[in-house]
This record gives sequence, C-alpha cells and structure tokens, in this order.
Amino acid sequence: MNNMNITDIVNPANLVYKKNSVLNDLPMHYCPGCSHGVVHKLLGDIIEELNIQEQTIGVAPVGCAVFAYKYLDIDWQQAAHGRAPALATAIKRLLPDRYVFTYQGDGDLAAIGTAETLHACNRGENIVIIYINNGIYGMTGGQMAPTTLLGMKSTTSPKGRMYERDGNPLDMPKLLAELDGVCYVTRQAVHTVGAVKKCRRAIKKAFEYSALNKGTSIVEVVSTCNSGWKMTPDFANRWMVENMFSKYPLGDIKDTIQA
Amino acid sequence: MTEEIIIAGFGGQGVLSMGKILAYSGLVQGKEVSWIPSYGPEQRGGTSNVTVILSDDRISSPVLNTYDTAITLNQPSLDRFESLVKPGGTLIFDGNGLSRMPSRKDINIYQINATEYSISHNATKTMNMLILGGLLKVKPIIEVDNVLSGLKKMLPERHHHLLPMNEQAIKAGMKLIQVFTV
Amino acid sequence: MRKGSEEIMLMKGNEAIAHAAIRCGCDGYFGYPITPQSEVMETLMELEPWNTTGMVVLQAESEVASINMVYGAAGCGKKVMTSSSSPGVSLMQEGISYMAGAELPGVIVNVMRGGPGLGTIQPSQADYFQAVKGGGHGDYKMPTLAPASVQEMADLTVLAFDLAFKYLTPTMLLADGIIGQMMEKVVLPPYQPRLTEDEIRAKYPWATLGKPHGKKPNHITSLELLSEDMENLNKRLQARYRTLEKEEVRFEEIACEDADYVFVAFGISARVCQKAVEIARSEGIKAGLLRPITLYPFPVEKIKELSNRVKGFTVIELSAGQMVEDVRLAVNGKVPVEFYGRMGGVVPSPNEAFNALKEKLIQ
Amino acid sequence: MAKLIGSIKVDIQKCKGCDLCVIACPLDVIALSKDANSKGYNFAHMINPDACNGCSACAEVCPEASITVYRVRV
Repeated sequence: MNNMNITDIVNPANLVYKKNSVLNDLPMHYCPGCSHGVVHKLLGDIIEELNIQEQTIGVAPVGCAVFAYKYLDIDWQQAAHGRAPALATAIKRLLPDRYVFTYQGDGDLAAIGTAETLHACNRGENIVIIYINNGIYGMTGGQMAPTTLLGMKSTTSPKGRMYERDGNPLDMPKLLAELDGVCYVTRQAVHTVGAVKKCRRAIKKAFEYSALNKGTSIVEVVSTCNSGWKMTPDFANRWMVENMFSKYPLGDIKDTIQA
Repeated sequence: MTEEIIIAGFGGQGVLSMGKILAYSGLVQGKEVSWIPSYGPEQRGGTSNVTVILSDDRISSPVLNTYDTAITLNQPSLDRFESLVKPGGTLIFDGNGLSRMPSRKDINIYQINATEYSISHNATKTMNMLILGGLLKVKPIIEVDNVLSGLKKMLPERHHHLLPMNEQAIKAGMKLIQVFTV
Repeated sequence: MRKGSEEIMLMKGNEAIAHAAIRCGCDGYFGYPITPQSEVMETLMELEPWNTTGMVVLQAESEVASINMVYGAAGCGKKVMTSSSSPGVSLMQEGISYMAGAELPGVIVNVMRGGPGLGTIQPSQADYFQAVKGGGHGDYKMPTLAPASVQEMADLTVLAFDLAFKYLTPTMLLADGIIGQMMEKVVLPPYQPRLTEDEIRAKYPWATLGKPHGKKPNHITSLELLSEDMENLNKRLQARYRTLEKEEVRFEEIACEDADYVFVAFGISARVCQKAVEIARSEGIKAGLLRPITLYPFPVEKIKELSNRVKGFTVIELSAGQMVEDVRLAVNGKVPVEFYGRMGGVVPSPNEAFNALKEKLIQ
Repeated sequence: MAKLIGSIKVDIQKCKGCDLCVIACPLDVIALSKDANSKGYNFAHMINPDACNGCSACAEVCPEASITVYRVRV
C-alpha cells in the first residue's frame, strides 16, 4: 500500500510544518511541557508571517520568561519585575513605527506591575501585551500568584488559597477591558491543536491592531505550570480545562476594531 | 553696589511677583540678580516672603542673615524682619492693621499705606506696584524705565494691556511713601 | 566664556533644566510631580518641544514608572531623563541600579527636600549618600553633579547627558530645593539637534531599534546566570568608574590660594559659605572655599593637596553630615575636619557657617 | 481516492519528552523512546510511521518546536 519510504517523504518539497526562523535553535530553559515554549513559537510565527523581525522590539519580564530574549531573534529589553509596560510605553513613544510588545507572567503583570499595566492600558499605548497566566509563581518555586484559584495549593498557600486570607483570584483582562485605551482583549490557551491555532490568530490580530494606533491589545494565555502544579504536562492540561477555564473562560473579551 | 532686599507679607499680596518684577528690572539694568521665595503650601494664605539681591558683582549667598532693605506688609512680617535690617538700612512698611509700629532708631523707616490706598481706589491688584514705586522713590536702585521693561518682559503678552495701570500705580506709590519717625 | 550676543534670561533653576534639556537634543522626559521640582515637567509641557525638536514629554503614573520609561527609551539609544525629589528618587533606586547593570545612559535630576520619610518640601542635601554611595543594590557608582546656581542647572544638565553617554551610566544632577526654586540670570546652552536614528545606530550599536537585517539582535539586560559572567560585567563597570575618577573630577576653588581654613560645601551650602568666606576675610581670617561640582567622582586629590597647606577644613551641609565623611577620608587625619549642618529643610545662614569655622576650628 | 502520507522529524536533542505530541497525535503514530537524548530525556519518535498523515498536530503543540512535518498526496 505504501510504496514510499520515509526518506522519500522527508523532503523539502513536502514540508508542511517547520519551526519559524525567528525562533532560534537555542534549547529553551523551560520545564518539559511548559506553555511558554508554544507561545514563544507562536510569536515567532507571527513576526515571521508579518515580516516584522526588524521592526519588533520585545520587553521581557521577571519570571520564568526572563530569558525570552534568548530565543526569539529580535531586539529585546529585559525589564525590572512588573515594569515591562513602562519600558514598552517609552520605546513605542520614541519609535512609533515599531512593533513593541511585552511578555509578562501573572506575578509580573497582575501583582507587582499592576500599576504600570493599568496605566499603560489606560493611556492606550499602542503596544501588545502577552500575558501568561498559569496561576502560580513558577520561577521562584511555586508560590501563590494573584491569579491562583481559590482552594488551589501553592507553597505559600499549602492548604489552598483562602478568600478570607488571600482574596479572590484577579481577572486582569476583564478589568483592563473596561478601559477606553484598550482596543482588544482576548483570552486564549495552547493546550490543543485547535487552541494553538486560535491563539496564533489572536496574537496576529493583536500585532496588526497595534499598528493601527487604536490602543492597547492584550492576549492572555491561560497556561499550565506542570512543575509548579506538580502534575504531568498532560494531566496539567486536563486540570486547566476542568478548573481554570471556569474562572478564566476562553474567547474574546473586547474587540473595538472588528466590532 | 549690592542691594539685599526682603519682601514679606501674606499670600495674595503679590509679594512674590513684586520680587520678580524687581529681579527682571535688575536684569534689564544689567545687574546680577537672585530671587528666592519661601515656597510651598504657605504661598496659599500663610506668610510669604521673597529675597531679592541686585548686585554689580557675582552674588555669593542668595540666603542672607541681614538685609539692606526690608519691606513688610503685615504685622508678623514686621515683627520678624525689622530686627534683621542692617544698621543704616531701610525698612518700608504698610501701616494697615498694625498694632505695633516699628521702633528702631538706627535705620531709615518709611511708611506706605498701600493697602488702604488701593482699596479706596478700587485697585487692590496693583497694591504691590504702589509699594514698588515707594521703594524706588527712597532707593532709586533701578531706573523706572527699566522697571517698566522688566514688567513687560515678565508679563505674558495677553496681559500687556495692564501695563499702563501698573505704571500709574508705581508713580502713585512714589507720592504715597512717607518718612516714618519713631 | 560665553558670547555676548546670547540672550540672558531670568528663570528658576527647575525651568533652566527644562530649557537646557530641549536645547541639548534630549529625546524624552518622563516624570511624576513632586515639590520642589514640578516646574521641570511644567515648563516642558508649556514649551511643547514635541512641536519643535520632537522631544517626547510624558507624565507617568509614578516615579517607578518614570525611571523604567527612562530605562526603556535609553535602551533604544535615546537621550532621556527624569526628575524628582527625595522620596520620589528613593522609589527610582531599583531602576537606577538596573540602568547601571544594563550600562544604559540617562539623566536623573534630584531636587532634594528634607527627609527622612515624606519630610518637608524645604531644601536639603541629605540624599548625598544615596547618590554617591549607591542608593540601589549592587556595586555601582553614578556620576553625580551638584549645581550651585541656575546657570549650572542648565550647564550641568548638558554635561550630565555627555557623561551618561560617554560612560554608559545613569548620571545624577543632585540639586537642592533652593537651587531649583531660585531665579537667577542664565544664558541657555546652544541648540543641538537630536540624533537621527542612523546616527544612533552608528554611535550606539547596542541600541534596540529593531534588529538590522543580517545582524545579531541586541539585548538590553542586567541579568547573568553565571557568577563569573556577572563578575566580568562588574569588572568592566569598575574599570569605567576608575576612568571617571581620573578624568571627570570637577570643582571650584574660591580664595584658596592663601587660605588657612577652607570650607568644603556643594550646592546652596557652597553659596552660603562663599558669603561666610567674605565675612571671615573682613575679620582678617584667611578663609577659602572648595566647592565640589562632581560629588562622584569626588575631588580627593585636590583635598589631599589642600590638606598639606591649610590648618583645617569646615564642611557645611544641609544634612547630619554626609559629604564630610569623604572629606575626612581624603584628609586622612592630617588636619582637623569640622562639620556644621542643618537638617530637615533648614538652611544655615552665612553667619552660622562663619561661626562654625571660628568656633570649631580657630578657637 | 487521494491519500495523505506523512512523516515527522524530531530534533531529538531539543525534545524534552513532555509527551504532549504523543497525546495530540490522533493516529497514535508517536511514542516516547526508551532511549534518552544527551540531556537524559526520552525523546519522541514514530512508532507507527505508516499511520502518519502529516496533520501537524504534534508539531503545533510541541513547546520546543522540535518537530518538522512532511506530507505527500498520493
């Protein structure tokens, strides 16, 4: 039935999927199965597709993605914890024809950097904010994040997050969508092929919108942290679907340009 | 020649702007000048004072112990600064509402009832110009023409129609000031 | 020194900074209001430089955001600055340390007020330690310039940018409330055009302006995982600081040639001491004044040299005594070093300074 | 009827053996190898190459971008 062998198929002419050229070959430092790798890849896909590698400046956070600058071959700045939107504001103001994005985790964007995030969005800075929400502080070893779910365990909420003590999980995109400066807010995930494709489209839209000077675009990616959650990557994905999505439902929250 | 002046009163009397006009006038006359306000919330309603130095040489300290001339526009200012006038120096005071008059005998003292005059002439906004006129009468450190140029320099153009009114006030102040004998 | 044809203006020290920044080709200002320096941003907003030179002026949500905006813009090779006063500058320390670590140029103006805490809005010099000893974390030094007149507020703003770019370091203009609030004559620096993007790429190849085709991307970061790499960055910084210490010391001497006693003071204190020198000389005491213009690098050699021929030093500061420690280190016990200071926003009078000299050193 | 024949190439040194491609593959083509790469990860490989139709699901979800996919229509 199959009269072709593998060497016949594995041929540049038959290529249907390969890593984009913006993402370089350096092995990423993330744990096996970490969502960061997929989102990095998607960013590279979009930068390559829009042909903006020479016009894009990324701002890396403090958190697991602190080394994001090592993997995508574009100019990058690495910000102090939470301050990425302030850096991005200034970069975009001084280089208005460039594509400027921040890449931030939940601790960076929703805890220490809440003020910078909110005010950049309120001013409607024409930047893209990529927000990785996995409900935990991964880099420092699994402490409670502002987005940790009620009852969810972390090293600083070993018996689970309690409303009475820790407050409720914080839904930043919902808050930010209220601001007139914000043109696009969407919540995505990368746990399935379908989700990855949707997320790629969302990131592309955010980059395209940022060039229209209509305000800030925010793409939240609800993610797993299988190490911090102490689960296998597959189980973490299923746990995310069952537990995270009810608090952080996927889909567009705001789109003033297509609306 | 160096002239070290303190102007003191309460907020709203135009103390700071009078100092500014003096400084601008000095600039027009080619002098070295410095102007330091007591700044901050006290500008709004509390006491307010400004130090102006006009000099032919480089000005060392803009912060002073004593003054060649003190201009006081209320009782607390008179109480605070009368003693800080250098012997042989000049004190100019507005007599409005004072319960204690100046008492030093080793300085030249002048009274100018600018507050009373400006109220009776319905021109409270030019009260500080009356005082400035008085100062220039007894201490002609700056030529009146240069004061008018300084004023012009300082005021934004949209306020230039007020210049004649200010000039009149300066001239009125020159007539209003009187020697005060202890 | 200056051409006679240049226009002489009268303005506040804070206003002079704003004018000088625009004229020296500054690309951006990011700040947050605080007394006694709010006139810097207010003047910029009045002057609307975005319509003339193209300079960006933005009121940030906090001092934390301001300094990080400076970081971001500096990372693009742009000439940018912020200004604040003591409590606000405390908030900026993290960002300043990051700039030092990432080797980014930028100018930070601190128009000091009395502290600690929220303190007063009156003048102070109590942030000397914070500025010259490193207020943020890690081994870094920051060129620190101390203007003593409105003219120097303008001139040293220009110099601060020059040093920042020459040594790739955050640079501080350390003024006090009086120098910020007082009006004096000033001749503003000549206009210099802002650098074009091509010029920035040529002069500062590290700038993140977008990766040029066929070239490696630029990364602005202060993070190194390997301690050896981090030590190498530190060695590079330290070597740069040694060069600064050798080449950039600036000071002014007044009546020091025949002086028996020398005041050491900066900023407004130096102006007060200049008058105290006049008072002393009128009483037959041969006093002089050494005014450090650069607080870092500190004029160590000059003080050493003076200590070989004077009978003593009096240091006057608007603090409990901070710079005096550096004077004592330089004098190294050769002659007495006395200190007189006022705190919390109080400014000593020339008489107080003179009495400090007379009572502590002479009698 | 046209048939799609696919194949994948795994960069085994980059693969971290997270298993996500194995789960994403609708045709059970992939499994983790018993062998490990130089970092000690059991890397992904095709155990049932004939079943692969080149759908790219494995590559899409791969966090390391270590899978390249080929496909031929026959």
